[in-house]
Amino acid sequence: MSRFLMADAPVAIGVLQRELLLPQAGGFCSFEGWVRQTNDGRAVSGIDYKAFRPLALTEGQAILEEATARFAICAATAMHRIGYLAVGETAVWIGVAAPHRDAAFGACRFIIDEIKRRVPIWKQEHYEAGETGWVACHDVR
Amino acid sequence: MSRFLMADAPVAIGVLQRELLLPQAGGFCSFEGWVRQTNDGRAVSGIDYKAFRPLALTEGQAILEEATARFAICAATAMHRIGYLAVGETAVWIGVAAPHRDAAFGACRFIIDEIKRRVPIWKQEHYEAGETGWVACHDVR
Amino acid sequence: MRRIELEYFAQLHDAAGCAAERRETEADTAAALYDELCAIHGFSLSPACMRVAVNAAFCPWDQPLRDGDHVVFIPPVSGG
Amino acid sequence: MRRIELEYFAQLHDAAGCAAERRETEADTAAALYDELCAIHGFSLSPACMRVAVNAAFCPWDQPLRDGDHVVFIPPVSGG
Repeated sequence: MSRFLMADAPVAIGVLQRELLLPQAGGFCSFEGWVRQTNDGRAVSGIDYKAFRPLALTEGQAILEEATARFAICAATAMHRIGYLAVGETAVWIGVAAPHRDAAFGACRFIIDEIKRRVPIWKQEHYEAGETGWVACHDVR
Repeated sequence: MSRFLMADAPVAIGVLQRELLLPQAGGFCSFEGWVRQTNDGRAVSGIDYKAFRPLALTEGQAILEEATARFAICAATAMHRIGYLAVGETAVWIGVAAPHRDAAFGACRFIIDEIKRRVPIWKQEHYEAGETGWVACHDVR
Repeated sequence: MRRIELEYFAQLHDAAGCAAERRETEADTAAALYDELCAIHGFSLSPACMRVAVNAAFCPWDQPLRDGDHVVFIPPVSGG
Repeated sequence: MRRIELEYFAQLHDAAGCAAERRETEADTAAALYDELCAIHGFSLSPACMRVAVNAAFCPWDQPLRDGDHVVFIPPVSGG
Protein backbone atom coordinates (compact mmCIF):
# COMPACT_ATOMS: atom_id res chain seq x y z
CA MET A 1 0.00 0.00 0.00
CA SER A 2 2.88 2.38 0.73
CA ARG A 3 5.28 3.23 -2.02
CA PHE A 4 8.45 5.17 -2.74
CA LEU A 5 8.74 6.77 -6.16
CA MET A 6 11.57 8.45 -8.01
CA ALA A 7 10.60 10.80 -10.81
CA ASP A 8 12.58 12.48 -13.58
CA ALA A 9 9.84 15.05 -14.21
CA PRO A 10 7.23 16.89 -12.13
CA VAL A 11 4.55 14.63 -10.68
CA ALA A 12 0.85 15.45 -10.18
CA ILE A 13 0.87 15.45 -6.38
CA GLY A 14 -2.93 15.58 -6.27
CA VAL A 15 -3.10 12.15 -7.86
CA LEU A 16 -0.70 10.64 -5.32
CA GLN A 17 -2.65 12.25 -2.51
CA ARG A 18 -6.03 10.99 -3.68
CA GLU A 19 -4.71 7.42 -3.60
CA LEU A 20 -4.28 7.87 0.17
CA LEU A 21 -7.90 8.89 0.74
CA LEU A 22 -8.82 5.64 2.49
CA PRO A 23 -12.05 5.04 4.41
CA GLN A 24 -10.35 4.85 7.83
CA ALA A 25 -8.15 7.90 7.25
CA GLY A 26 -9.20 10.99 9.20
CA GLY A 27 -5.87 12.82 9.28
CA PHE A 28 -3.40 13.49 6.50
CA CYS A 29 0.04 15.02 6.95
CA SER A 30 2.34 15.94 4.11
CA PHE A 31 5.79 17.41 3.76
CA GLU A 32 7.35 18.99 0.71
CA GLY A 33 10.93 20.05 0.19
CA TRP A 34 11.23 23.01 -2.18
CA VAL A 35 14.33 24.31 -3.95
CA ARG A 36 15.14 27.52 -2.07
CA GLN A 37 16.45 30.69 -3.62
CA THR A 38 19.37 30.93 -1.22
CA ASN A 39 21.41 28.49 0.85
CA ASP A 40 24.01 29.60 3.39
CA GLY A 41 23.68 33.10 1.97
CA ARG A 42 24.50 32.09 -1.62
CA ALA A 43 22.04 32.74 -4.43
CA VAL A 44 20.96 29.40 -5.90
CA SER A 45 19.71 29.04 -9.48
CA GLY A 46 18.80 25.36 -9.20
CA ILE A 47 19.73 21.98 -7.79
CA ASP A 48 20.79 18.85 -9.63
CA TYR A 49 19.68 15.67 -7.83
CA LYS A 50 21.58 12.46 -8.53
CA ALA A 51 20.70 9.05 -7.14
CA PHE A 52 22.10 5.56 -7.01
CA ARG A 53 18.71 4.52 -8.20
CA PRO A 54 18.33 0.77 -7.40
CA LEU A 55 19.54 1.23 -3.83
CA ALA A 56 17.57 4.48 -3.38
CA LEU A 57 14.39 2.65 -4.35
CA THR A 58 14.92 -0.28 -2.00
CA GLU A 59 16.02 1.96 0.87
CA GLY A 60 13.11 4.37 0.33
CA GLN A 61 10.66 1.48 0.29
CA ALA A 62 12.23 0.05 3.47
CA ILE A 63 11.71 3.41 5.21
CA LEU A 64 8.02 3.42 4.31
CA GLU A 65 7.63 -0.11 5.61
CA GLU A 66 9.37 0.82 8.85
CA ALA A 67 7.03 3.81 9.21
CA THR A 68 4.01 1.57 8.67
CA ALA A 69 5.25 -0.80 11.38
CA ARG A 70 6.09 1.96 13.91
CA PHE A 71 3.08 4.26 13.51
CA ALA A 72 -0.66 3.59 13.35
CA ILE A 73 -1.06 4.82 9.78
CA CYS A 74 -3.21 3.69 6.86
CA ALA A 75 -0.68 4.31 4.08
CA ALA A 76 2.20 6.54 3.06
CA THR A 77 3.69 7.64 -0.25
CA ALA A 78 6.99 9.36 -0.88
CA MET A 79 8.21 10.85 -4.15
CA HIS A 80 11.70 12.16 -4.81
CA ARG A 81 12.68 14.07 -7.94
CA ILE A 82 15.91 13.36 -9.77
CA GLY A 83 17.64 15.65 -12.26
CA TYR A 84 17.84 19.43 -12.50
CA LEU A 85 15.23 21.42 -10.56
CA ALA A 86 14.76 25.17 -10.72
CA VAL A 87 14.11 27.37 -7.68
CA GLY A 88 10.58 26.77 -6.39
CA GLU A 89 10.25 23.21 -7.68
CA THR A 90 9.24 20.38 -5.35
CA ALA A 91 12.18 18.05 -4.75
CA VAL A 92 10.49 15.67 -2.35
CA TRP A 93 6.89 14.99 -1.35
CA ILE A 94 5.68 12.76 1.47
CA GLY A 95 2.05 12.07 2.23
CA VAL A 96 0.75 10.03 5.18
CA ALA A 97 -2.87 9.12 5.90
CA ALA A 98 -3.85 7.86 9.35
CA PRO A 99 -6.93 7.47 11.52
CA HIS A 100 -5.56 10.17 13.86
CA ARG A 101 -3.19 13.09 13.53
CA ASP A 102 -0.53 11.96 16.02
CA ALA A 103 0.45 9.03 13.83
CA ALA A 104 0.21 11.07 10.63
CA PHE A 105 2.61 13.74 11.92
CA GLY A 106 4.96 11.23 13.54
CA ALA A 107 5.26 9.01 10.48
CA CYS A 108 5.66 11.94 8.07
CA ARG A 109 8.50 13.38 10.15
CA PHE A 110 10.12 9.94 10.48
CA ILE A 111 10.02 9.38 6.73
CA ILE A 112 11.61 12.69 5.72
CA ASP A 113 14.27 12.35 8.42
CA GLU A 114 15.16 8.84 7.30
CA ILE A 115 15.18 9.79 3.61
CA LYS A 116 17.66 12.55 4.35
CA ARG A 117 19.74 10.23 6.49
CA ARG A 118 19.82 7.04 4.46
CA VAL A 119 18.66 7.26 0.86
CA PRO A 120 21.55 7.53 -1.62
CA ILE A 121 20.60 10.82 -3.25
CA TRP A 122 22.97 13.75 -3.61
CA LYS A 123 22.27 17.34 -4.44
CA GLN A 124 24.58 19.60 -6.35
CA GLU A 125 23.65 23.24 -5.99
CA HIS A 126 24.10 25.54 -8.95
CA TYR A 127 24.81 29.10 -7.86
CA GLU A 128 23.88 32.30 -9.63
CA ALA A 129 27.62 33.11 -9.66
CA GLY A 130 28.18 30.13 -11.94
CA GLU A 131 29.85 27.58 -9.66
CA THR A 132 28.40 24.34 -8.37
CA GLY A 133 28.85 22.52 -5.08
CA TRP A 134 27.88 19.17 -3.57
CA VAL A 135 25.78 19.76 -0.50
CA ALA A 136 27.41 17.77 2.27
CA CYS A 137 25.09 17.70 5.18
CA HIS A 138 23.61 14.60 6.65
CA ASP A 139 25.21 11.92 8.72
CA VAL A 140 24.80 8.64 6.85
CA ARG A 141 24.90 6.35 9.88
CA MET B 1 0.90 37.17 5.57
CA SER B 2 -0.76 34.36 7.50
CA ARG B 3 -4.48 33.96 7.30
CA PHE B 4 -7.36 31.92 8.63
CA LEU B 5 -10.25 31.24 6.28
CA MET B 6 -13.70 29.77 6.75
CA ALA B 7 -15.38 28.36 3.67
CA ASP B 8 -18.93 27.26 2.92
CA ALA B 9 -17.85 25.28 -0.13
CA PRO B 10 -14.79 23.27 -1.23
CA VAL B 11 -11.66 25.39 -1.69
CA ALA B 12 -8.91 24.93 -4.28
CA ILE B 13 -6.13 23.92 -1.89
CA GLY B 14 -3.53 24.20 -4.63
CA VAL B 15 -4.17 27.93 -4.86
CA LEU B 16 -3.75 28.42 -1.11
CA GLN B 17 -0.56 26.37 -1.19
CA ARG B 18 0.99 28.30 -4.07
CA GLU B 19 0.60 31.54 -2.12
CA LEU B 20 3.00 30.06 0.45
CA LEU B 21 5.74 29.34 -2.11
CA LEU B 22 8.01 32.12 -0.82
CA PRO B 23 11.66 32.60 -1.82
CA GLN B 24 13.04 31.67 1.63
CA ALA B 25 10.79 28.64 2.07
CA GLY B 26 12.56 25.28 1.74
CA GLY B 27 10.15 23.13 3.73
CA PHE B 28 6.39 22.92 3.62
CA CYS B 29 4.22 20.93 6.01
CA SER B 30 0.50 20.54 5.67
CA PHE B 31 -2.24 18.80 7.59
CA GLU B 32 -5.72 17.88 6.41
CA GLY B 33 -8.62 16.59 8.40
CA TRP B 34 -10.92 14.34 6.38
CA VAL B 35 -14.43 13.19 7.18
CA ARG B 36 -13.98 9.55 8.14
CA GLN B 37 -16.36 6.74 7.27
CA THR B 38 -16.60 5.55 10.87
CA ASN B 39 -16.17 7.09 14.29
CA ASP B 40 -16.18 5.05 17.51
CA GLY B 41 -17.41 2.11 15.47
CA ARG B 42 -20.47 3.90 14.04
CA ALA B 43 -20.94 4.32 10.30
CA VAL B 44 -20.91 8.03 9.46
CA SER B 45 -22.63 9.45 6.40
CA GLY B 46 -21.41 13.02 6.86
CA ILE B 47 -20.60 15.77 9.32
CA ASP B 48 -22.29 19.14 9.74
CA TYR B 49 -19.87 21.84 10.89
CA LYS B 50 -21.29 24.89 12.67
CA ALA B 51 -19.28 27.89 13.80
CA PHE B 52 -19.72 31.03 15.81
CA ARG B 53 -18.20 32.75 12.87
CA PRO B 54 -16.93 36.17 14.06
CA LEU B 55 -15.18 34.66 17.08
CA ALA B 56 -13.90 31.67 15.09
CA LEU B 57 -12.26 34.04 12.63
CA THR B 58 -10.55 36.19 15.25
CA GLU B 59 -9.47 33.15 17.30
CA GLY B 60 -8.18 31.35 14.19
CA GLN B 61 -6.23 34.41 13.11
CA ALA B 62 -4.79 34.76 16.64
CA ILE B 63 -3.54 31.15 16.50
CA LEU B 64 -1.73 31.81 13.21
CA GLU B 65 -0.11 34.90 14.68
CA GLU B 66 1.00 32.96 17.75
CA ALA B 67 2.49 30.28 15.47
CA THR B 68 4.38 32.91 13.50
CA ALA B 69 5.80 34.35 16.75
CA ARG B 70 6.77 30.95 18.22
CA PHE B 71 8.24 29.18 15.19
CA ALA B 72 10.71 30.31 12.52
CA ILE B 73 8.24 30.11 9.66
CA CYS B 74 7.66 32.22 6.55
CA ALA B 75 3.87 32.03 6.50
CA ALA B 76 0.91 29.82 7.36
CA THR B 77 -2.63 29.46 6.08
CA ALA B 78 -5.52 27.58 7.65
CA MET B 79 -8.90 26.87 6.09
CA HIS B 80 -11.89 25.36 7.89
CA ARG B 81 -15.04 24.24 6.15
CA ILE B 82 -18.49 25.02 7.52
CA GLY B 83 -21.74 23.25 6.62
CA TYR B 84 -22.49 19.67 5.63
CA LEU B 85 -19.55 17.58 4.43
CA ALA B 86 -19.78 14.08 3.01
CA VAL B 87 -17.36 11.27 3.87
CA GLY B 88 -13.98 11.91 2.26
CA GLU B 89 -14.30 15.70 2.14
CA THR B 90 -11.59 17.92 3.60
CA ALA B 91 -12.86 19.65 6.74
CA VAL B 92 -9.68 21.51 7.62
CA TRP B 93 -6.44 22.32 5.81
CA ILE B 94 -3.31 23.86 7.29
CA GLY B 95 -0.22 24.77 5.29
CA VAL B 96 3.03 26.10 6.72
CA ALA B 97 6.10 27.22 4.77
CA ALA B 98 9.42 27.63 6.56
CA PRO B 99 13.12 27.79 5.76
CA HIS B 100 13.62 24.45 7.55
CA ARG B 101 11.43 21.46 8.32
CA ASP B 102 11.60 21.58 12.10
CA ALA B 103 9.69 24.84 12.22
CA ALA B 104 7.26 23.75 9.49
CA PHE B 105 6.28 20.57 11.36
CA GLY B 106 6.19 22.27 14.76
CA ALA B 107 4.01 25.16 13.64
CA CYS B 108 1.63 22.94 11.65
CA ARG B 109 1.07 20.69 14.65
CA PHE B 110 0.63 23.70 16.96
CA ILE B 111 -1.98 25.24 14.66
CA ILE B 112 -4.17 22.14 14.31
CA ASP B 113 -3.94 21.43 18.05
CA GLU B 114 -4.97 25.00 18.92
CA ILE B 115 -7.78 25.05 16.35
CA LYS B 116 -9.22 21.91 17.91
CA ARG B 117 -8.81 23.33 21.40
CA ARG B 118 -9.97 26.92 21.01
CA VAL B 119 -11.85 27.77 17.83
CA PRO B 120 -15.65 27.81 18.31
CA ILE B 121 -16.58 25.19 15.72
CA TRP B 122 -18.77 22.20 16.47
CA LYS B 123 -19.33 19.06 14.50
CA GLN B 124 -22.54 17.12 14.39
CA GLU B 125 -22.08 13.64 13.00
CA HIS B 126 -24.80 12.14 10.85
CA TYR B 127 -24.89 8.36 11.14
CA GLU B 128 -25.94 5.86 8.49
CA ALA B 129 -28.56 4.66 10.99
CA GLY B 130 -30.26 8.06 10.74
CA GLU B 131 -29.44 9.70 14.07
CA THR B 132 -27.12 12.61 14.67
CA GLY B 133 -24.81 13.46 17.55
CA TRP B 134 -22.66 16.39 18.65
CA VAL B 135 -19.08 15.28 18.92
CA ALA B 136 -17.91 16.30 22.38
CA CYS B 137 -14.23 15.90 22.53
CA HIS B 138 -11.82 18.69 23.18
CA ASP B 139 -11.02 20.50 26.37
CA VAL B 140 -11.70 24.19 25.77
CA ARG B 141 -9.33 25.56 28.40
CA MET C 1 -33.28 45.26 33.41
CA ARG C 2 -30.84 44.62 30.56
CA ARG C 3 -31.74 43.58 27.06
CA ILE C 4 -29.33 40.80 25.93
CA GLU C 5 -28.93 39.25 22.49
CA LEU C 6 -28.24 35.52 22.73
CA GLU C 7 -27.01 33.05 20.14
CA TYR C 8 -26.96 29.31 20.76
CA PHE C 9 -24.73 26.64 19.26
CA ALA C 10 -24.50 22.85 19.32
CA GLN C 11 -26.15 21.23 22.37
CA LEU C 12 -27.37 24.62 23.64
CA HIS C 13 -29.09 25.25 20.32
CA ASP C 14 -30.83 21.88 20.59
CA ALA C 15 -31.90 22.49 24.20
CA ALA C 16 -33.10 26.07 23.63
CA GLY C 17 -34.89 25.07 20.43
CA CYS C 18 -33.74 28.27 18.72
CA ALA C 19 -30.56 29.71 17.23
CA ALA C 20 -30.98 33.15 18.78
CA GLU C 21 -33.22 35.10 21.09
CA ARG C 22 -33.46 38.47 22.82
CA ARG C 23 -34.10 38.46 26.57
CA GLU C 24 -34.71 41.02 29.30
CA THR C 25 -32.81 39.97 32.40
CA GLU C 26 -31.80 41.08 35.88
CA ALA C 27 -28.63 38.94 35.67
CA ASP C 28 -25.58 41.16 36.04
CA THR C 29 -22.89 38.72 34.90
CA ALA C 30 -22.57 36.05 32.21
CA ALA C 31 -22.49 33.42 34.96
CA ALA C 32 -25.77 34.64 36.48
CA LEU C 33 -27.36 34.79 33.04
CA TYR C 34 -26.34 31.19 32.30
CA ASP C 35 -27.87 30.03 35.61
CA GLU C 36 -31.10 31.81 34.69
CA LEU C 37 -31.14 30.17 31.24
CA CYS C 38 -30.46 26.71 32.70
CA ALA C 39 -33.72 27.01 34.58
CA ILE C 40 -35.60 28.21 31.48
CA HIS C 41 -34.14 25.93 28.79
CA GLY C 42 -32.91 22.98 30.86
CA PHE C 43 -29.26 23.35 29.75
CA SER C 44 -27.26 20.45 31.14
CA LEU C 45 -23.72 21.56 30.24
CA SER C 46 -21.69 22.75 33.22
CA PRO C 47 -20.09 26.19 32.91
CA ALA C 48 -16.87 24.50 34.07
CA CYS C 49 -16.55 22.88 30.64
CA MET C 50 -17.52 26.00 28.70
CA ARG C 51 -16.33 29.49 27.90
CA VAL C 52 -18.39 32.59 27.28
CA ALA C 53 -18.07 35.32 24.65
CA VAL C 54 -19.53 38.81 24.97
CA ASN C 55 -19.71 40.86 21.80
CA ALA C 56 -17.74 38.16 19.94
CA ALA C 57 -14.76 38.15 22.31
CA PHE C 58 -13.96 35.62 25.02
CA CYS C 59 -14.39 37.11 28.48
CA PRO C 60 -14.48 36.02 32.16
CA TRP C 61 -17.69 34.52 33.47
CA ASP C 62 -17.94 37.33 36.03
CA GLN C 63 -17.77 40.10 33.46
CA PRO C 64 -20.61 42.58 34.13
CA LEU C 65 -23.27 42.60 31.43
CA ARG C 66 -24.43 45.82 29.81
CA ASP C 67 -27.64 46.65 28.03
CA GLY C 68 -27.48 45.49 24.43
CA ASP C 69 -24.63 42.96 24.94
CA HIS C 70 -24.42 39.98 22.58
CA VAL C 71 -23.70 36.81 24.56
CA VAL C 72 -22.67 33.36 23.37
CA PHE C 73 -21.99 30.42 25.65
CA ILE C 74 -19.37 28.19 24.05
CA PRO C 75 -19.93 24.42 24.51
CA PRO C 76 -16.84 22.20 24.25
CA VAL C 77 -15.55 22.80 20.73
CA SER C 78 -14.90 19.98 18.27
CA GLY C 79 -13.63 21.50 15.04
CA GLY C 80 -10.71 20.31 12.98
CA MET D 1 42.31 -11.15 -9.51
CA ARG D 2 38.68 -10.08 -9.36
CA ARG D 3 36.87 -8.07 -11.94
CA ILE D 4 34.77 -5.38 -10.17
CA GLU D 5 32.16 -3.02 -11.64
CA LEU D 6 32.32 0.42 -10.02
CA GLU D 7 29.92 3.33 -10.12
CA TYR D 8 30.78 6.75 -8.73
CA PHE D 9 28.49 9.45 -7.34
CA ALA D 10 28.83 13.04 -6.17
CA GLN D 11 32.36 13.96 -5.02
CA LEU D 12 33.71 10.53 -5.98
CA HIS D 13 32.37 10.98 -9.50
CA ASP D 14 34.14 14.35 -9.72
CA ALA D 15 37.42 12.93 -8.38
CA ALA D 16 37.39 9.79 -10.54
CA GLY D 17 36.39 11.80 -13.62
CA CYS D 18 33.98 9.05 -14.67
CA ALA D 19 30.57 7.68 -13.67
CA ALA D 20 31.57 4.02 -13.89
CA GLU D 21 34.53 1.81 -14.57
CA ARG D 22 35.55 -1.85 -14.53
CA ARG D 23 38.73 -2.74 -12.63
CA GLU D 24 40.80 -5.84 -12.02
CA THR D 25 41.91 -5.88 -8.39
CA GLU D 26 43.65 -7.97 -5.75
CA ALA D 27 41.61 -6.22 -3.04
CA ASP D 28 39.58 -8.80 -1.13
CA THR D 29 37.23 -6.46 0.73
CA ALA D 30 35.36 -3.22 -0.03
CA ALA D 31 37.64 -1.44 2.44
CA ALA D 32 40.79 -2.65 0.69
CA LEU D 33 39.33 -1.69 -2.68
CA TYR D 34 38.56 1.82 -1.47
CA ASP D 35 42.13 2.24 -0.19
CA GLU D 36 43.43 1.14 -3.59
CA LEU D 37 41.13 3.63 -5.38
CA CYS D 38 42.14 6.47 -3.07
CA ALA D 39 45.69 6.06 -4.33
CA ILE D 40 44.56 5.95 -7.97
CA HIS D 41 41.87 8.68 -7.99
CA GLY D 42 42.89 10.82 -5.02
CA PHE D 43 39.59 10.35 -3.17
CA SER D 44 39.60 12.53 -0.07
CA LEU D 45 36.44 11.31 1.66
CA SER D 46 37.11 9.14 4.71
CA PRO D 47 35.39 5.74 4.78
CA ALA D 48 34.28 6.69 8.31
CA CYS D 49 31.73 9.11 6.80
CA MET D 50 30.61 6.73 4.05
CA ARG D 51 28.81 3.46 3.51
CA VAL D 52 29.38 0.88 0.81
CA ALA D 53 26.91 -1.05 -1.32
CA VAL D 54 27.71 -4.32 -3.06
CA ASN D 55 25.26 -5.44 -5.75
CA ALA D 56 22.92 -2.59 -4.79
CA ALA D 57 22.63 -3.53 -1.10
CA PHE D 58 24.38 -1.91 1.84
CA CYS D 59 27.02 -4.20 3.33
CA PRO D 60 29.86 -4.11 5.86
CA TRP D 61 33.18 -2.67 4.73
CA ASP D 62 34.90 -5.98 5.43
CA GLN D 63 32.55 -8.01 3.24
CA PRO D 64 34.65 -10.23 0.91
CA LEU D 65 34.49 -9.23 -2.74
CA ARG D 66 33.67 -11.74 -5.43
CA ASP D 67 34.43 -11.72 -9.12
CA GLY D 68 31.81 -9.66 -10.96
CA ASP D 69 30.60 -7.70 -7.92
CA HIS D 70 29.12 -4.26 -8.48
CA VAL D 71 30.46 -1.83 -5.88
CA VAL D 72 29.31 1.68 -5.00
CA PHE D 73 30.87 3.81 -2.29
CA ILE D 74 28.21 6.09 -0.81
CA PRO D 75 29.37 9.62 0.04
CA PRO D 76 27.34 11.48 2.71
CA VAL D 77 23.86 11.69 1.27
CA SER D 78 21.95 14.96 0.93
CA GLY D 79 18.57 14.21 -0.57
CA GLY D 80 15.26 15.54 0.58
